[in-house]
Amino acid sequence: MNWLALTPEYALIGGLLINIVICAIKDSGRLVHQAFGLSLAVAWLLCVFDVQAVQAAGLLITESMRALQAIVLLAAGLFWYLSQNQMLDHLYRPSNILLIQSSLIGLIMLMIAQDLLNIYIALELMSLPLYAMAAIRIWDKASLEGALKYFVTGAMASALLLLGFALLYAITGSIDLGTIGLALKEKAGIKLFSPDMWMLLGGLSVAFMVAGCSFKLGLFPFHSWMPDVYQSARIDVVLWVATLPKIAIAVMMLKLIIATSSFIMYWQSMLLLVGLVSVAFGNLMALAQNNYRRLMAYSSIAHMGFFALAMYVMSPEGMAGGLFYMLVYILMSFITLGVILHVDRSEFFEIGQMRALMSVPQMAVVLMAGIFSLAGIPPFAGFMAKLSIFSSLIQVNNVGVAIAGILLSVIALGYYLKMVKMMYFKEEETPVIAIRAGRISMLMLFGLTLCLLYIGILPNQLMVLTQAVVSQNLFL
Amino acid sequence: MMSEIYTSLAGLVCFSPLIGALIAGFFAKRIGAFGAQFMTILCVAIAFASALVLFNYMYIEETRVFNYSLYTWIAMPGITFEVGFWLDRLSVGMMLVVTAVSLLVHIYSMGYMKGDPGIQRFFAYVSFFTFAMLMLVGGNNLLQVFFGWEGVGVASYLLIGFWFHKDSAANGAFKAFVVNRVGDFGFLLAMGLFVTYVGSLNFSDIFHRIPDLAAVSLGGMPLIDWICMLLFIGAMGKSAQMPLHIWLPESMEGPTPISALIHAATMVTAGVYLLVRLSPLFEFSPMIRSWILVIGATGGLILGMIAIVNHDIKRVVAYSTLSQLGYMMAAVGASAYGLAMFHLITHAFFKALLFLAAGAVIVAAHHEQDMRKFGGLIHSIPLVGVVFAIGSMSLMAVPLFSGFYSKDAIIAAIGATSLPGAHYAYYCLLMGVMVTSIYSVRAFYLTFLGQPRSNIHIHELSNTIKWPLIILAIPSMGLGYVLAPMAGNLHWFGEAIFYTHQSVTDLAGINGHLNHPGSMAMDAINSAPFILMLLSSFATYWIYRYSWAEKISKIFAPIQCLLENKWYFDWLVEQLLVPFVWIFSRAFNRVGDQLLIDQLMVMGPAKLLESFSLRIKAHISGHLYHYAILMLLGTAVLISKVVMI
Amino acid sequence: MFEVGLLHYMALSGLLFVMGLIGIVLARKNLIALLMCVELVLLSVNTLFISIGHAWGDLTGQVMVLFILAVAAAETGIGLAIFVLIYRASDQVDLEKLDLLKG
Amino acid sequence: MLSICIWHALVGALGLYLVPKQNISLIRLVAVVTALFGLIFSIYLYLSYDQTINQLQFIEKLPWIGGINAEYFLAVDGISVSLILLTCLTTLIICLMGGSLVRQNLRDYLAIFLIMQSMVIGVFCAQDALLFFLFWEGSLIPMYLCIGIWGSKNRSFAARKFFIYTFLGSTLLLIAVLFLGIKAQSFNLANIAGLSLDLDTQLWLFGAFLLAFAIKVPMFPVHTWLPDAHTEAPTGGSVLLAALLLKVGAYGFVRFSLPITPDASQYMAIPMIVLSLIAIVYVGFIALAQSDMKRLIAYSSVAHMGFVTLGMFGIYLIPKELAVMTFSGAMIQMIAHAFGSGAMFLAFGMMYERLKTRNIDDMGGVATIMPYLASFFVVFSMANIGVPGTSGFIGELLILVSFLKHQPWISAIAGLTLIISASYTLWMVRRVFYGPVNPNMPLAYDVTTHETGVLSIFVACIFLLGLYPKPLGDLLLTSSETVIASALHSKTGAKS
Repeated sequence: MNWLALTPEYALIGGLLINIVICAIKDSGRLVHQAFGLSLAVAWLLCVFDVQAVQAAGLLITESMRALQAIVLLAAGLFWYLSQNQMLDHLYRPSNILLIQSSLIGLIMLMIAQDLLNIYIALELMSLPLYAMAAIRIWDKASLEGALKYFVTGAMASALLLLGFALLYAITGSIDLGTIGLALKEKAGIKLFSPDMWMLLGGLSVAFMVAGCSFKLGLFPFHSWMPDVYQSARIDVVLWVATLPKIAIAVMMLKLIIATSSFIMYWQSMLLLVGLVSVAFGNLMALAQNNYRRLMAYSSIAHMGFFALAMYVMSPEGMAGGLFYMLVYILMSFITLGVILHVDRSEFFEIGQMRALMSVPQMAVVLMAGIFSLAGIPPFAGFMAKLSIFSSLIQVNNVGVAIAGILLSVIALGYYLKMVKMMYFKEEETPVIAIRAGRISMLMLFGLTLCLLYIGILPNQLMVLTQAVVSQNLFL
Repeated sequence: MMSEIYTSLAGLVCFSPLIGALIAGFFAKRIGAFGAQFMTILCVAIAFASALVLFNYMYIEETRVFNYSLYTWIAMPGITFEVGFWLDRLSVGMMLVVTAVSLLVHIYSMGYMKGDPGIQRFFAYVSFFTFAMLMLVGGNNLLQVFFGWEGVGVASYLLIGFWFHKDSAANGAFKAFVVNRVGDFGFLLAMGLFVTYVGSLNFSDIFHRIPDLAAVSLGGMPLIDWICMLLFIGAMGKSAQMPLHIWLPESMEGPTPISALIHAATMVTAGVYLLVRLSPLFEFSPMIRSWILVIGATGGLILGMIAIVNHDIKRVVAYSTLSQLGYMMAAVGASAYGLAMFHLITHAFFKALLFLAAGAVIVAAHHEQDMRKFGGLIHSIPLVGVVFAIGSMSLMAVPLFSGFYSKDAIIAAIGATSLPGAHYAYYCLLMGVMVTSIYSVRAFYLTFLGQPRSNIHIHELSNTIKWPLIILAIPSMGLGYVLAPMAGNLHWFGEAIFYTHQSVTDLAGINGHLNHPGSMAMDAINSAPFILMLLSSFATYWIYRYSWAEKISKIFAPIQCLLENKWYFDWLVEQLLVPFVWIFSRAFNRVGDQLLIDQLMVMGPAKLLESFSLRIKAHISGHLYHYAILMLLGTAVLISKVVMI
Repeated sequence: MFEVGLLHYMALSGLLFVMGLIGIVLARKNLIALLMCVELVLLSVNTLFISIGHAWGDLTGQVMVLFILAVAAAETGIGLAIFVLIYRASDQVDLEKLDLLKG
Repeated sequence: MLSICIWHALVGALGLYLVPKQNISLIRLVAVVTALFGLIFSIYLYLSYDQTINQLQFIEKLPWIGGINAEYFLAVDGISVSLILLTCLTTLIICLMGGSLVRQNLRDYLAIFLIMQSMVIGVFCAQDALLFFLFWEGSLIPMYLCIGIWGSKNRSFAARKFFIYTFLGSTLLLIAVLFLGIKAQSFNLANIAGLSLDLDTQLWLFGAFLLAFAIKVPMFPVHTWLPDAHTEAPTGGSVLLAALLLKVGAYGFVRFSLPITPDASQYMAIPMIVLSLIAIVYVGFIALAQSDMKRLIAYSSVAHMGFVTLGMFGIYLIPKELAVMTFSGAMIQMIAHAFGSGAMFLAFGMMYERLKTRNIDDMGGVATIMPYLASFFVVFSMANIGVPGTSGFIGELLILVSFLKHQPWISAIAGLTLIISASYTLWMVRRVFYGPVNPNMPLAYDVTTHETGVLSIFVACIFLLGLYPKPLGDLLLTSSETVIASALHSKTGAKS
């Protein structure tokens, strides 16, 4: 096994270790922060330049996956800069940065993990620090309650996922996704069980895996934790939970679906159900919200419902469309939540008070672009994301689902336009809310909007990348 | 060589008033009131002169039609719409009449409108009207006639509503335009039939294709009847025939020169001119022609009677116009097109004279129009009295006056035709003669004779008002005598007017009469219309001389109230039609648009969704174990999916 | 003689799993019980892995169990930390009271 | 060539943002210069467009989205050239007028109109279905912001209703476009039109197109957004809405419904004609009952657009030759309606800026206070009524006249518009302009020379088109013939 292929991971782990030592000796947040930034930069460089394809020891590293990881690390760097005044706040000990670092490592590992054990370990390494991060504001009852809910439901979900893995291991006899795929094709595990028992266990494992994954994405039956955590946790933790873990979960789901592609009818029926119900539930519930962060949680439920519909298509183009959708969604939530990063006491930021954002006109324009993109209006990337999903849905000539999906997304317009109305059209007194907008972070958000417009008009390169990721993963 | 002269002359006739209108309209500030008046009168004078030159070309040498198309308006596959001239004796005659009357009205209104702030605007509108009328008369296809038709409607809308600060003027203008549009609706459908069946709107193509138009039938009725009916509806709108006449009395709100020019001489006769111009068509649909005859005749009688009880001098003259138009339409119905044109021309002059005289009376009495306040004005404005008398006598068809030749010829022609309804029409028109003389003598007596009923200080009239009266008085007296022989011979208009064999035989007798007008006047003594006219005029003179009017009106009280309400036509529109439309539109707006579509279909779902989501939100309790239960239920559903497949 | 086969073990671990989940749902009053039930759920998966590993006769099952135990320990650590913070912040552990975030 | 036509306005809009905010005159100058450049360029486009050949000209094709092989494919035919000319002219007029009617953040106001111009021209040039959709939806946001930010009292309700209404329509359009693009393996409109579809798919596709374009036209049952959008929009916004956005909907029918689903359009021709007739007569009655002047003008533009749809779907009921006449009549009506009601909204805007009220009962005798504005208004209402010699007449004549032989009932009912439109327009003119001066009206000065200049552009267009429509007729002729040929060519082999 060529251990040198894992250099980006070593850089991140090295960074973590150095930070642990700094925390132990000097306990200065700024130094930890800079070390974290440095390790990020090194990892990003390694990801981009020093790429060696490896398929061994439960790992599968391909160029396209490294490119995807490069994008994730770029996003982490953006997060690193945007949330610095939260992380370096004197209320919290510098060690909270370690939690973010470890979660990042788990995330990167999850994207290249190729066997059930690695997937489970990386998943838990990604999630456990987040349970702790959610509870970092120890004086705020609501934040603790949110963290508790996140923890308990998270534990249940990972147990369900684990049960799925166990049953998968039961019917195939191996935990490496490649061999699982082959074993399922030749039905190797028949000798242990009778054929229909074998099929039942397979179905059960798919059911449990869908349950586990849809918890992490926040799809309908398993979404309950999201609104509470979005509302109560520290704003940069919310930004982290809402963006990067989702791309890792998407890659994981991709691998699981490809591995267990002989149970395709189970995956499709479940994903369709969960997807459509989430879109409907997310959009419907968001109509009634007036807390900004809670509304963003429900809108992300709706968007993840769309991602589930994309995964339902099961064809390489469909899954690439799903991945593209996820990347665009992450870009959009970076904008919508990144803007709120600068509003202090944002737990209580109501839709009615959005007029206050007008005090910084650029921020209002950026947020409006993000909202229109979430709604799926053409010049922005949101439209291209929806387009890729609907075109893949129609390719498998499933026009009914496409029509249902797009009509449900019209409901979303209700609350998106309410937000733009509150910002731009209301004339009454503007509530005074302190907004600490750094010049460079405003520039970064502006860069994100331009990137949103660029993808909205010329989405070709990103689509090619996602197609490469899916095709290189099709090792079967 | 001749065609260049014709085109340039026709161009001059038609387009110089337009140039005058544009200059008076757009450069009003710079050239001032006098400049505007001068320019417009100069242009109309040029138009009149060139019409005169064209007239003598046409009448002396030419009998051929000169059809020249100026430019193609729009080209479609299979049909091209053009704008062009169609000069023959009929159109040049009309051009001459229009330009003559318009010139006189221009000069007259210099005096009449003196001191009015919007005088440039007035002159611009009048010359625009003249341009539109000349386009209508000179057009070589129905599209250009329609262009002139609507242009004239717009001009009358602007001019009736000239003193727009007056509510009555604004309502009158609106009513006139909408009623005209009802007529134009019919005209447009007729044009549609021509385009689809004949494939072109040019008169030359239409007249060639008449035989196969007669052959085709559409929905039971022969096509030619449909076309003639629709054209007649158009003519009814414009020439104020029976049901669509309600707008003419209100159009008296406009300044008097306008009533003279538009609502007596030119615009209202456009309908008659159209039917005469399309005489080859009407000759082949006797059924429609009998309808025209009946409607014209009833109009002639009934509308005339209203004038008997009316007190406003201008409205009396307006109702007399309505009844004379009925005569012209009846003549057209009896396919005596030449006589209709003859009456149209003579009527243009003596009716313009009557209006201008009435205008002079109104100016003299400081814009007072109610005849009950006049009386004995013959002493203060003798010239106007004499001129008014000439006009009335010509109107009443006193022999040797111009009205006599044209009106009695029409009555005789109608007596001679064999169309169904001809007898009814003949008797109506005879009664009409009686009614005409009653209201003319009444109007003359009330205004000029008898004791002055109120102490109006008579205002001295300027010569720009006096001279047009005198100039107009001459043709009112002499024109009939001069033109009678020409109107007599059927082929005098060349092939502009077409007579079937049947109508030629009917009309032969009357034309014989007209050829020597002198003897016609002599032996008119023992003709019925003359006797009726004499009797009724003396009777009215005696009634008003010994002021029995009140007693008589009490005897005929029901007829009096019937006439006062103008045969309930206005009542029919005001109380029935307008409220009905109002209820309809309010219902559509309230129920149809706002309630049904807007609230129910559009806002309904939005409100439903919002209330539904609020109800669900209340159910989310936030307890951890409820979340756990939800997750378990979700997993159970997923497992059931596995078991079922 | 009655032979205890793989299916019996799978049934046992399934039963344990379901009992754990029901425990989480029913733990209205006491948070500690909640944490114990989470632990129970993870352990039931361990038994499943062991029995399957034995059935297939290879060690991957047991390797998985080792890692699961380690992760379960970490999880309980975080769970207890959150529990202690809640107790310190609102000095009661009644789940019914913990419903600040709703709607 | 066409790309310059589309993107010059966007560049102008961005250029606006380089100008400092306070310098009002420079902002107006930049906007007017951009719009002028656009107009000159479109005139050059018109002159170099060859009217004899009937294929697409000035073709530009670049790869755009590889996955579903959508291309950046621009091309133009007679109908699009005429509409591009119209767009550039209207935007120039709006930019000229923009300055005086809006007080706060004028720069964004003018930038929005330039962006709208590029989107609308994009719609008229796009020959790729997806690119068409991108431009079609792109014009949604600027209009929404324009109504929402600069509108009058309950502008947010009207803006939101406008947005959701049009967006709902375009969702099904997106599905239909994707379905066709994937089925034909390319989004090129010519390939899509070449697809042979059976009647049922054609019917549901037609349904999807119908929903999207009917909302935008607007046709009868889905027109309730227009009066609200118009009453709340600022002057420039409602001129643009009336002059351009309604044409985008009708243009959609020409590019999508007729060539791609000919059998379904034929099947649905009668219901569509009945809907347009309802729009003409029923909406006419509603206009009569309005007390808000701007709402009345909005309803009148719904009635006039009813003629466009009548002309477009009439081609199935009459022989070929008359069909070309109806169709080009509909196209001319589209352009003439832009002049008529666009001008009326502009004149109303000027009046609203002085009298600050829309309610007809608060107004009366305005002609005595503002004679010049009153005379302009009378000219525009004559154009709206369709008096011969003005632009409004040509379209109505060509459409009304061609049904008489085969479907006389259509012309009879549609002909009623002569009476109805005359009555509600002139009844409004009578109540507002004529009659004694209404005492509680504020003292107002008449139209300034700048405003008269702008209004007289409209007057010139109205009379130029009204007296000599031949150039426009020839421009539209060949492309109308091609559209009709593709519309009448049945795809399912059934007797067309």
